[in-house]
Amino acid sequence: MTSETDRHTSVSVALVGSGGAGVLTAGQLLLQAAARVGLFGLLTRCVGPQIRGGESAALLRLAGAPVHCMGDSFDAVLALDWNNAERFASEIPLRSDSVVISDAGNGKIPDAMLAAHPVMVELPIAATAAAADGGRGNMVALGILSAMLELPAATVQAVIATALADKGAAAVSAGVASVELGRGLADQAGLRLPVHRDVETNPLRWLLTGNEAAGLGALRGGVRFVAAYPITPATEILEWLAPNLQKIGATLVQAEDELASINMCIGASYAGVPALTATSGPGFSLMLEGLGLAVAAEVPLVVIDVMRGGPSTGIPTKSEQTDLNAAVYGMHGEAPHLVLAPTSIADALFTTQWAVHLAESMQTPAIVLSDQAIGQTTAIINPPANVKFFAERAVMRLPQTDYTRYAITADGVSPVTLPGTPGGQYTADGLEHSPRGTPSSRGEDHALQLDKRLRKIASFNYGVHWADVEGDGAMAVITWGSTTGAVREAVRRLRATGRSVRLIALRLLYPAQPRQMAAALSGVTCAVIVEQSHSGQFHRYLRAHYDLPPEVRLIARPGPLVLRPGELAQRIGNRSQ
Amino acid sequence: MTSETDRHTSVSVALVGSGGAGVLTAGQLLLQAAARVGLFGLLTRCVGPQIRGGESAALLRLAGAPVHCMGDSFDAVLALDWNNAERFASEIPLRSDSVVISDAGNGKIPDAMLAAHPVMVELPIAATAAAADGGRGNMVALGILSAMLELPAATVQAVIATALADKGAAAVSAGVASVELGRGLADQAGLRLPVHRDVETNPLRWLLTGNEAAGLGALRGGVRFVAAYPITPATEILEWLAPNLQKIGATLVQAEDELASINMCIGASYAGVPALTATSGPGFSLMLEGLGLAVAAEVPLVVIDVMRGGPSTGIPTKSEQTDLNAAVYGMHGEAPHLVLAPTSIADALFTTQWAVHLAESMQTPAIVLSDQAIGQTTAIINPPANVKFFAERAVMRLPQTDYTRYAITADGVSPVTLPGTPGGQYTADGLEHSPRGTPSSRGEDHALQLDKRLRKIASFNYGVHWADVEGDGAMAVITWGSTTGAVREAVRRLRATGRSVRLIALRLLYPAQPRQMAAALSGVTCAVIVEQSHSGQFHRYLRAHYDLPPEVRLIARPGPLVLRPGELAQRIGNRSQ
Amino acid sequence: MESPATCPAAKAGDFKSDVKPVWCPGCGDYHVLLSLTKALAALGLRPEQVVVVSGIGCSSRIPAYTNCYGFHGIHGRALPLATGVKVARPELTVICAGGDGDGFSIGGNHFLHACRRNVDLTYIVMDNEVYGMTKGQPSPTTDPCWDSALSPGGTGMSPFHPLVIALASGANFIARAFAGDPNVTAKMIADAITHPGFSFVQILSPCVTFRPDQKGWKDRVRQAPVSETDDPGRAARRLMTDDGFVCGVLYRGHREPYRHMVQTGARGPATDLVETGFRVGS
Amino acid sequence: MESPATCPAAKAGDFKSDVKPVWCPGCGDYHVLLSLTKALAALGLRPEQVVVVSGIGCSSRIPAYTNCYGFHGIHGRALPLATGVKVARPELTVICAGGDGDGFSIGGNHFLHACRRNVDLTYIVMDNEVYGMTKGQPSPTTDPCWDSALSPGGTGMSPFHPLVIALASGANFIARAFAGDPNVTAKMIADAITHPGFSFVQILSPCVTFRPDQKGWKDRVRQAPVSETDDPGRAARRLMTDDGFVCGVLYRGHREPYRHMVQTGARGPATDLVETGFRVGS
Ligand SMILES: Cc1ncc(C[n+]2csc(CCOP(=O)(O)OP(=O)(O)O)c2C)c(N)n1
Ligand SMILES: Cc1ncc(C[n+]2csc(CCOP(=O)(O)OP(=O)(O)O)c2C)c(N)n1
Ligand code: SF4
Ligand code: SF4
Ligand SMILES: [Mg+2]
Ligand SMILES: [Mg+2]
Repeated sequence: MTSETDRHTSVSVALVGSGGAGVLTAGQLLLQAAARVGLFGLLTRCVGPQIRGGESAALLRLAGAPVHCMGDSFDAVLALDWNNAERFASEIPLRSDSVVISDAGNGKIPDAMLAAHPVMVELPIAATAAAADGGRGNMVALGILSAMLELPAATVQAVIATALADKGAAAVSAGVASVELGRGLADQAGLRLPVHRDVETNPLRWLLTGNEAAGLGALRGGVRFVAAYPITPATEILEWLAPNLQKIGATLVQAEDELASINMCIGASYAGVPALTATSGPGFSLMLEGLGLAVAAEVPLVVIDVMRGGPSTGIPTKSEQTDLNAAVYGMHGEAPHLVLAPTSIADALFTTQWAVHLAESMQTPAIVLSDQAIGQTTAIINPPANVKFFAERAVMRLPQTDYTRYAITADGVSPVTLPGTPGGQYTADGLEHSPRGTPSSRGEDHALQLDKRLRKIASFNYGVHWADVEGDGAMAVITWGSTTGAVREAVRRLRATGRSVRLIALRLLYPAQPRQMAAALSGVTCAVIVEQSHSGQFHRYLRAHYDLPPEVRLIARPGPLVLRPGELAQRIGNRSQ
Repeated sequence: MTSETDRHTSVSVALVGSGGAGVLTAGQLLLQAAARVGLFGLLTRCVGPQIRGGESAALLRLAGAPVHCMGDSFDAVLALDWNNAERFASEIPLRSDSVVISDAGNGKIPDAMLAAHPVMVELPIAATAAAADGGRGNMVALGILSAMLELPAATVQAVIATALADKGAAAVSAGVASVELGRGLADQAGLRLPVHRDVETNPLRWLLTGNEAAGLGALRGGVRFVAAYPITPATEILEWLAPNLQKIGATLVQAEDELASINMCIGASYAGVPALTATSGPGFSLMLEGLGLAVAAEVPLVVIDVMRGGPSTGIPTKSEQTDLNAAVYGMHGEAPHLVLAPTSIADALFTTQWAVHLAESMQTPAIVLSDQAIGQTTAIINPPANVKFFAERAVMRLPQTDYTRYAITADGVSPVTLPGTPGGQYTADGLEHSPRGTPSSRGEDHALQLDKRLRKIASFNYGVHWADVEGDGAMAVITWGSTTGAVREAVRRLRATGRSVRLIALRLLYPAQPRQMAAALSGVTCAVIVEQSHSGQFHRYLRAHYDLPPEVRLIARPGPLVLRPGELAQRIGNRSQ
Repeated sequence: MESPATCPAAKAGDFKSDVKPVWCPGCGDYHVLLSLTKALAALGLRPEQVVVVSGIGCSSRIPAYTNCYGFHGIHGRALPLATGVKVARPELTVICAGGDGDGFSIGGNHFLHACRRNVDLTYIVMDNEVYGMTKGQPSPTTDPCWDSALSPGGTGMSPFHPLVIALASGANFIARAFAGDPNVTAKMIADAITHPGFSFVQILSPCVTFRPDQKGWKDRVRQAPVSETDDPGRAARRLMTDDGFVCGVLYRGHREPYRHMVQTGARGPATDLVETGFRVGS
Repeated sequence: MESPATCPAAKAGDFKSDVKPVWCPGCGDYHVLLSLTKALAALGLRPEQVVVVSGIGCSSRIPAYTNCYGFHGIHGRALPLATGVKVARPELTVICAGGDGDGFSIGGNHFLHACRRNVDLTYIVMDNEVYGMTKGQPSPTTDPCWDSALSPGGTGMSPFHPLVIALASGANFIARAFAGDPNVTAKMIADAITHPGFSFVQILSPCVTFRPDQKGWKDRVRQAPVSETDDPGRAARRLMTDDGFVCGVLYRGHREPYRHMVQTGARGPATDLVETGFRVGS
């Protein structure tokens, strides 16, 4: 049932080949062509540990309406070669009606693929490329797939012209020629895989990765200082930000390590400039001491953790939702702070922007838990709305005498002076302190400051953004982060079969919002918790902080294998009957 | 009611004076004298931020039977001066029949003390000291208190002779003379505060701090390599270990920082030598990345975190139980490991020793959560039993060909080879790996290793040591760490009034032991959770990992103010009626 | 951040706060505080234009004892904090200060990289060859024979050379001073602040409590017998072989300071510029 | 840990494992691997007596490509790991290896302190003046003008001098080699292993993927024109002013190696000795 639904609204194709073969480039061009004709879609890259060479695959899903996750299985796989493809064959599930296109004699097809008994098609890709002047196999493949997908030749040509512009006219015409030959191969073989469109929408689209979306969210939110240390899969946030910050007179400092980057951010933010850093698990671990300082000294900043497989160095190129514990609980002592997570690639923009706003409003660090599946997937989306969240800190511009930096206020937020303001001098401190900021080990001062630091985040009005809540019925699926995409599609499919299921996708993970959750869960008797982890971190977190319905079920799987919508619909649906 | 009970079985006295006055020395000598006559007791030091000078106090509780916490209030306070004493006056609660002894004109008595309307006694301490040749006020004070407590003069003299031995005979006789004069003052004023003894026991006693006990536990457990970086309040573990490791041919390396110390421990342990480090919150935060490596590479080691007030630099000299979250959840990714906590000063020995044994048995890191109240309190205890837990790692001495370092085994523990063993070569790795240890990003390998690393600690038989469980009835008090002392006394007092209350003090905090807990809680309808925190970290942890009784109440207070047994008895008792 | 141009010049005393130091009587750090306030006054700065940033240690307590903006950060991370402040707000005068443990042990990496990055700030290390705050453990500059509880019989490791390391890492101004000469020290700090790029001033500041032997330092310190140099090779050789008691400005370089600073105009919402890249086909 | 004295001598090939490197074709690190195995064979060691420890980076993958005991640790922490191994088991030969990012950026502090501690181990840095594994960001040794996505237009910061820093921090043996000369490099590694205390070998190892310009290195490297020195002052001046392409053993010191090693006899349960201090009155 579920893969049927899937098949009619979207098409999934995989392009496979060893590192140098250029399948990632071809995938990227295919996505661009689809975007130009107003389709929606996703492209994830599947690479091995090698820097160059090694196996790789471009996994695409194209659709007539926005899509937020990869499909259940692939309609077509095109391989330039099969070198080491067995390492990720389990990430490309097939059906018996899937089409596997490859050249004769270009390596051994992985057993996992053959097991599905797909339709095998042999096409002379290499020979065709070799016959053309400057021809390349990946461009032939682009031709085959673009023809199958019924993307207009002119559109593909335009995409190539733009992409290869700086390589010169010869490169462009060679590319175009290869594509034409590829299209011919597809036509000859009668291969067709058109993308169905429900309605015609305004075809204006954006094309970006979650990492780029997060970078833009940071800029829109007002971030003007970034200090960071490169790490997979967060580096693209930094590499997008570096030139763009430069353009607007702001800056990115490449720090010597993550201890430095977090402390540079604290310094810049203390000085009044909204600051951000981005990292992944190992770097995040190194930032925990600094984050505690930001909590204690009440310095706002945003840390984006683009999660990858853990623990330790783990699996740098694969996604997992397992830094939740570290983000919520990782700092020593009582360190209340904010933890947020985007629920989609597009939402990485909104959530990061909101995080900047929240951090600045409450003078506390905010952690944004993105992940590799969001960060390194390229998506075609509708142009994102221009929301108004911007960094607005409670700054005291004309301090009274006896300025009290950590004054006890009703909402817990104490107006801050910025260096340069006469009469506003104070010393920020990670030692416990009196309201004036002088170090104090007195129980009374400690209690006052602990209360205040908790109060400011606990009493804040987060509005409707704490979660995406949709639907009704006695069953609720609770999830977060990149997993939301597949859950959303699963729930949609279940609804299409007449079942009522609620979706609760948390955007604000910490502090907990028990009142809102109670409202969202009212009438719910069974909750299904879905997450990409081994131990069920999210489940334990929910147990600790929320009152859950009498029946709770957990669907958890660690990375790198993603949860697919069909599987989820089935497992959730079984329960809801 | 409760403080009555207290008063009859123990005596609490405080010695107050500014840094140079020597009250900490006098307190230490008083405790030694008490130990020599077979009393039990505790001494905690209360100091300000100053390195030298500044306020200070020695807080003692002496008793005829073992005591595990400070009393409800103080029977006597003796002040050499009152400089800045108001900073910790709230840590020295008084009653109307408490005796406050001080010199005329030696400063302002803190309001918080006067509020109790205690009995005020003026004695010419300074003048008496000045009159004696080489006389010192703190020795006069020692005389006064030792006489009040009815400690034999000869015992006090013997203690002084030992303590001042290396300062020469003149110092000893000056000390003895001052003490005699002080005893005379107490006799003249008719001050008496004898310690009641229930039974005569074998008077063999040990005198040590929790930090020293932990150090000895490490040695008994087999630790032969320590790398660490100094930090309050953990430094004394290191300063005790350094010379004692030297004595037995082992070593302590002072590392450049905590990142280095944890990685040095991993290196030493990988090489086959059981390793340990000790730190406090800020240093612990820096160790989290290294701890994750130890989990992933399966290298055993022990980290003692002597907790202090947090967050950030916090309150270095005061106790708090708020690194629980960081210890249990702080590592990124899925990183199952062990977390233990001693339930008393004496137990710091057992728990550390057991931690070494467990870490080595399961090839995983163990975190021991001690705290300032355990670590820096000196206790008179019964000589500890000699338990047999010793480091015994599953070492493969004659590896087969194709040695598989991370072999999938039934209990999750894979026998390890040590460098030097021919044929056993492998590369330990923090990247996810195949059973052979080769890096792998395959979902199948990840799942196998995640399962294995969890299984080895989840399926281990921890025996009865997971918790101290005592008593019966429908109410259970659940607690951990240094708070256990006060809870234990509160429960004892409640039992003495005929109420039945269970005590569950967890020694193994992670992994959770749901079966054992269910047994311990069988028949319980109400649980009272007691901890020294602001947000109730322990409570949330229990909610996340255990099924608790229908009614749960939380008694939580952050440091530095300790929970006292009388207050606890009352709050728990109210509930149990 | 309006600066009252009409204010009378601030005096050294105006740079002191009313917070009572936790330092032991006789600690060298009192003199460093005095020297710093003198230097700031001599430069005609106002307290609110100056930010004093530190880590953790006795010496690192210094920010709150000034009347400037201050940040008492975490152990070893003073330099990144200070870097963030200066890069974000280049118009401020930024002083980073702390101990030998904070700066050369746990903070050693930031020291290397701050020298190399050459951001225009001044780093003062109050070197007492010991961890004062944690009650007397050896630091990277401690004599190998110094006996202590943590290193019975001494560490056996020769102390390393912070000034040579500063030079090799690219510091633009390198000086050594003695806390006991507050006027000379004040002059040197003022010089360091004025010199563009990263300036490093090692101040020998005795710990009277855990290193009472350091009272003898006053008899060993002396001004450099030769004149200043801007030749790294010559400076390296000289610093590598001195006995650690030669005071003065020992190197003054000409490297260009770090240039990627936040511009004052960067603040408002101005992102249209950067979004076009995402629009398909445009 | 019985070592089969009767085994035939191991050859370079015996030190290679069957794990296929992830390195790009043409990467300099292949040559470093070759040099290392040659050096170990030349010294007559057996694979099981050697531990190769690393951090994270392309270069840091090297342990698993040898047939020795290995530890592929976390980014920047290879030296503390190696220190732990050697101090715990002094009879083992310990090689620490990694990249310029791993060793000089995030690991800079451990580099300083490993030099100073002078534990008898050998540290090999495969310097390609770039972060290879994360796809091309500048490292501490990168040229200030090198353009990259993260530092558009270059960092503007002058590269620092790892060899001078090693010297100032107390390293006992300092050499520079070029990956393209495996025989010379092997000899230098063997020399470094043999020399007591901490030995540091910088190997210029081109990254053909992100720094294709480094293919030109082979024309710039040359052997040191003057002879070895054990004078730190002279060495400092020479290293401070060289162009980074002078190869050879550039300093050979005589400092006593770290001495607080774990004794083989320390293992059994033997704590009675240390418990007496707690017994009251005895
Ligand atoms: C991460 C961390 N590790 C350790 C400590 C404990 N600590 C506080 S100050 C200090 C050393 C201070 O020495 P130094 O910087 O020389 O300052 P001094 O007290 O001598 O002026 C240490 C180890 C800490 N606060 N944080
Ligand atoms: C704590 C942490 N931060 C960042 C990274 C990401 N990272 C992996 S390797 C590397 C740099 C490697 O550069 P280098 O040491 O020069 O090695 P190369 O790849 O050039 O041989 C970085 C930044 C990480 N793994 N861990
Ligand atoms: S301990 Fe030493 S450094 Fe610290 S305040 Fe006292 S004299 Fe100064
Ligand atoms: S990226 Fe560079 S350093 Fe890494 S393997 Fe390729 S050539 Fe070698
Ligand atoms: Mg110091
Ligand atoms: Mg490199």
